[in-house]
Amino acid sequence: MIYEISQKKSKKPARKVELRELEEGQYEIEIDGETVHVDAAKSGRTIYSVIEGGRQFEVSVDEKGPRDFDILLRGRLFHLEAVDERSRLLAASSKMASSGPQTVEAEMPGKVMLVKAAVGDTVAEGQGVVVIEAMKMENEIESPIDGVITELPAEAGQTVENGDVLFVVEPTPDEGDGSKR
Amino acid sequence: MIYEISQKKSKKPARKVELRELEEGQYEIEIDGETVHVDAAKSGRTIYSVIEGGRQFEVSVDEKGPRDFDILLRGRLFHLEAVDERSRLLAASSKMASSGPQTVEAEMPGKVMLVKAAVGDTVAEGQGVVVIEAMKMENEIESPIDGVITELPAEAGQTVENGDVLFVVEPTPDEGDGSKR
Amino acid sequence: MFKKILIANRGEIAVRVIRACHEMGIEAVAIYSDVDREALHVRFADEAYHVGAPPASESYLVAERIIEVAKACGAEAIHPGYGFLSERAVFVEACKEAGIVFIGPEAEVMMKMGDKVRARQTMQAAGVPIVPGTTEALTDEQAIAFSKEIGLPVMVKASAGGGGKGMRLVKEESALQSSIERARSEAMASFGDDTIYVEKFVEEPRHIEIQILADQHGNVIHLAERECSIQRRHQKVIEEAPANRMTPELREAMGQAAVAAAKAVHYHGAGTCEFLVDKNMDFYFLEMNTRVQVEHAITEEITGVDIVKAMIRVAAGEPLGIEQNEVQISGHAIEARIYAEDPEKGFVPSPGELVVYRPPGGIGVRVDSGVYLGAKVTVFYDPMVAKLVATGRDRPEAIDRMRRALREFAVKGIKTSIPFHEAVMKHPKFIEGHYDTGFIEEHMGGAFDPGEDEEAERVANIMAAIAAYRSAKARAAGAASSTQGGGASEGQWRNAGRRGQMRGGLR
Amino acid sequence: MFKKILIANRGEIAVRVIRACHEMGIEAVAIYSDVDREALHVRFADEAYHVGAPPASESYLVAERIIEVAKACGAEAIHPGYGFLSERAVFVEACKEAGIVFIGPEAEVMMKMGDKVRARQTMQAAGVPIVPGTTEALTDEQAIAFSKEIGLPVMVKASAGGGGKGMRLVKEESALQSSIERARSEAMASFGDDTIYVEKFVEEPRHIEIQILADQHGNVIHLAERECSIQRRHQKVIEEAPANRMTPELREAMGQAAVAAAKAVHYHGAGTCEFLVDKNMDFYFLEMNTRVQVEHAITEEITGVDIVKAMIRVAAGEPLGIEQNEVQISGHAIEARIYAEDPEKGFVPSPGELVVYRPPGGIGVRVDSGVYLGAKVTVFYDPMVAKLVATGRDRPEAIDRMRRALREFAVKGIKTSIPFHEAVMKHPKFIEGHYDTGFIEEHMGGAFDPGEDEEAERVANIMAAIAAYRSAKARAAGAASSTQGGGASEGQWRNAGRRGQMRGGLR
Repeated sequence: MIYEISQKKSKKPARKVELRELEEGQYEIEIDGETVHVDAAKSGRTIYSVIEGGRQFEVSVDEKGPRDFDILLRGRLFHLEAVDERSRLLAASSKMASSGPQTVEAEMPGKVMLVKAAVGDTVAEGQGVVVIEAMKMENEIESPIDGVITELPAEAGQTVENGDVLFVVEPTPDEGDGSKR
Repeated sequence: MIYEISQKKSKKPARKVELRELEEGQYEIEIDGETVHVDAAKSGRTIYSVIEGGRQFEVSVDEKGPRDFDILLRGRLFHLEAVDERSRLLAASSKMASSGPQTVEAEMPGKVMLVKAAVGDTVAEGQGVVVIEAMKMENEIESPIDGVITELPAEAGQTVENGDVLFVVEPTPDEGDGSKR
Repeated sequence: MFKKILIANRGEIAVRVIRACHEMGIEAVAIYSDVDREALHVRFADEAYHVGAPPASESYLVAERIIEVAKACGAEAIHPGYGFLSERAVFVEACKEAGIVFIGPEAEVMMKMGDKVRARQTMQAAGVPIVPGTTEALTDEQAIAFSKEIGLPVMVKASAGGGGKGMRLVKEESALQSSIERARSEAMASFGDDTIYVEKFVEEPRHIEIQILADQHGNVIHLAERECSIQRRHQKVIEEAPANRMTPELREAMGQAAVAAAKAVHYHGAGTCEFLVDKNMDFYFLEMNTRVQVEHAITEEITGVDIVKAMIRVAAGEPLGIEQNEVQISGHAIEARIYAEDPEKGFVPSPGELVVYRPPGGIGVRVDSGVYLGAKVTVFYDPMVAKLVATGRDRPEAIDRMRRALREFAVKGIKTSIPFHEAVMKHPKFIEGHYDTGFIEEHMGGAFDPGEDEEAERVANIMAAIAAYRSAKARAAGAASSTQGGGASEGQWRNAGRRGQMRGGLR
Repeated sequence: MFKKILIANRGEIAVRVIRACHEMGIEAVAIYSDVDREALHVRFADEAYHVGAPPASESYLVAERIIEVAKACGAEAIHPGYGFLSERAVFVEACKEAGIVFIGPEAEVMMKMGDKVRARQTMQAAGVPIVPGTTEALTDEQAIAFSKEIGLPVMVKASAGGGGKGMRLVKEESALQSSIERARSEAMASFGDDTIYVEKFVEEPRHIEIQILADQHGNVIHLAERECSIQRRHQKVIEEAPANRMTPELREAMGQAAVAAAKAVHYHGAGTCEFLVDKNMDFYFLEMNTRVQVEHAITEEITGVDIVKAMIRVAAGEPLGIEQNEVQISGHAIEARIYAEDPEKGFVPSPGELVVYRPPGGIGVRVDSGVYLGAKVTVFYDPMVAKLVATGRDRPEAIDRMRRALREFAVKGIKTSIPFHEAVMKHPKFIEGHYDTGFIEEHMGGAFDPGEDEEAERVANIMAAIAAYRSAKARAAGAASSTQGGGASEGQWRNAGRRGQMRGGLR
């Protein structure tokens, strides 16, 4: 899993962190072109004890949202956003298509966990329509535009392959007046 | 709810404690012929703060079993057994009948939560057969003897009245050899 | 000696007084508002009584109810702590009428010292130096004229003020009128009294105060000084004892002035004379606090005298039992007030539940706190979570120890000022020991920047990835178990319940 | 000064050394076994390395691996704490060969003082009084003959012994042979050496020890004494400083003896000379511990000297920097060792997870501990959970404070010796300060009885009813939600999973 980590209110460039879980709490991490082993232990009502290359850090992690984290160590608080690359690509592709009926496809193999709308439903841009699980991660696939669902072949429990159509959404008729919600 | 509290490894007589919950954590207690209000607060990973008649105590309660409690306060550890009167009566009545097929009846109105055996099953003395909920309390009704279930009119979800038959158990044929497990 | 004392307070100071009571074999009675039922001061008490709703005005400030509780439970005395009713002469009177000992000075003495203008007059009469300025209430015109007479800069102050409220530094003549107006309106809003006076502004001012103890038999001693110059918006943040650049001669002179002040008003109990010390080491009386101070602990650390126990003893009529020449100073102590506040956002309060609370321990570390793991910090009261006191053989060791203790202090669930204190303990100007009340403004910025730390940043980045991964995995596991668990309709229902969590899962 | 130190230990003493390192700006390297990954000493360290399986013989005692870690991470010195490798001369040699500083005395000195027989000879030669007895290894016959010569009662002791192992009090001639045999076999099992010697048994013996500090430049000072007479099975349980009934003359004499002993062997580092003091206040050298003691904290409290930091400084070759006449004693300190053990069951260890852990705080209270809420106490290591130290202006205040602190100390998940300590602090003989090493056996029984408390008993009875009610209600609520939640089959499946909980619901 590759994450792009950016620091809020900072001009620093985003940093790429590649993560592979070896076992519970043990990770192989690639950062700044280096591959390191990270042992992140946490039990009960405590904060993380992180050991990396022998260095030990006590780290407090506060989840502010599914990808927003406040991380405190050594008296420094970092407001970080962690976006996984897959999500970023998906988001980018859904942004690209911007007029006419939008067909949303699966970007990688996975399983449909949940279908949150039905054909004929009006949906808003950014509203979740289908939830797909891939690589142990749950991703909510959102409508790229305000509109009405016209096709919805995805079914809960179904396995999807790369490129399978998840749903199609037609722009709302009144979109021309420029006053979206 | 009336409890009889006895102190293990002590010759002191059991003490009767009558309890009525007023609201979460607030109780009206009758003990030693006196009625008092008890405020037993507990949140998170803490121990109880108990206020009774203005007196405040920090009390650690360890549940060793559904009616066995180790209670520590002011440097004194009490090993207490709390038996609710209803259970005591039920236990006594099931003990009284001691030979031949045993009919087990509901001792008070309640609802059958769970049936844990079926007709034809071999059960041991003390094995739970039916679970009944009455007065917010769950009571497991056990077989009074080693034997085989011959009747089992109780059904999950069913409401029972005082005296309704829950199940009948027939003694195991070889009980005559006196070598009960 | 008393058998039972009611503590008319909450938080760390209530806990502090309960500790003193228990060490003396006295039963401690706590009072609590609705939100404090499970507070530490209740948990530590022998008796605890509910006194009202969360706002202090409906609980901890309701004098009649508190006195009623004290009478009903048979408490012979009331310790007011600091804040709340501790400096309200009417409460002292009410206690007296109810036949309950107020642990502090007489109402009359409190009134004399509580009003800043009267206190200055009293002190001047006792020969204690005061900052050049008026000692009487002034009209706007008088205040402006007097300011011009003694020369700017001046401080415009509210007579009834305290805690920085109703106080204005005026550097230019053009700002005089508006500053006076604002000081008056603040004072009216906060204290219901818009009387003001004007003082010469002291340059490179340091806030140094003398702790005194007095019994009812005329014995008065002082326990040396504390330096409280690290202030933010006129609120003390870090204190130390002894003061920097203190000489035995100056300590002797200031101590004698404080003792004289206390004797002048026949004071008994614990009290503090606050002074300004200027760049020439000249000192001026500011005001007297007729109660235990937040920062009393650092004096206890360097003198070995338990100030709260002494307060109780003298209130019971016992003699002090300690002479001035028995007061020995050894070592150096620093206190850091740990607030539930967000140093990044201009120190706004940060209430919440303490999901992690691991105070530091070991050699030379004392923590006075009213919280514990699982406790909730509410918006109703002072946001101070803990007083962290580090004591060493000398000042450098005390600083090293404070730095170590701050590092150990783990809190999660609320934001705290711990990172701010860490930054102060590393600041060259603080380490040097040469600072004045302008320290925070000059050196720590409005907010503050703890500086770069490449290694910490790298680990934070790694942890962000791990946290995001774990979070997504936990959500996936939750979803997996729900689709496994039951039929479609139930799955739907459950997922609906979890929707909040998933929101924004992928945009 | 060193930049990085490895601590070859775990638990509270590892935390203690890390604190000293951090206060000195030195990076601390922790080592840990499988079960200690989340231990406090790891959490506080700058670096941490895994060294093996839970049994100490496979981790904390594997000298080669630990030295390897130290070399690999660039640690310049190793602090051994107490126990484990702290008194193993071979480890000291191995450190030297690896070019790493061992924080403690030379291997040669350790061997000389570590062997009790050699230590006694050395001390005798230096003019330090020793208990009448042999100073050489004895055969059974020699031991019996000598015992008859000096007269019973005698102590039969293992030369390599420590911690009460391989030690026997013999009061009658008939028991001599069997006691010698048992002492030998215990010594062989524990230390791999069955050498024994015999000593006169001292009447009303008190265990008083002198703390010394020595640098590599020939400076040796002592930090006065500690009394460690409260022992259970020859293990110290409560210590205090200064000792009861101590006179300045006796302190001077014992201190000089300890300093002479250290000088005789060119000792450097921290060390402790243990003495027996009899009813006539005559003292006899027992043994020297060539490491930091568990109870060093009480000496730090009354002298203000940080012993662990001093150890590090002198190991780095720095001079002590403190003269004998600068050592001032002020106040009184008591240490209670809080063990994870069940006082009701003859003090058997009580491992488990700390589901509640709220150590006491405030004035005069110091807690040195290696645990935190959520930490697990395992069966692999010493069951000491925390050292609780209370310091007061005088002994009565220290006792009052200890009593108060014990009351505040909340632990749940394991049984602890806290109630035992509370009983000792209330015992008239302890309060009087007139006791000897027989105190626990004579006054506290094998187990102990905290005495009746009607009010506590009443509340316990009420709480038992409330707990039973809440427990049954929680089970009922669980059952209700499951029947509501899904179909019959799922309900069945879920209930099966909860069966363990319900077992015995009604018999």
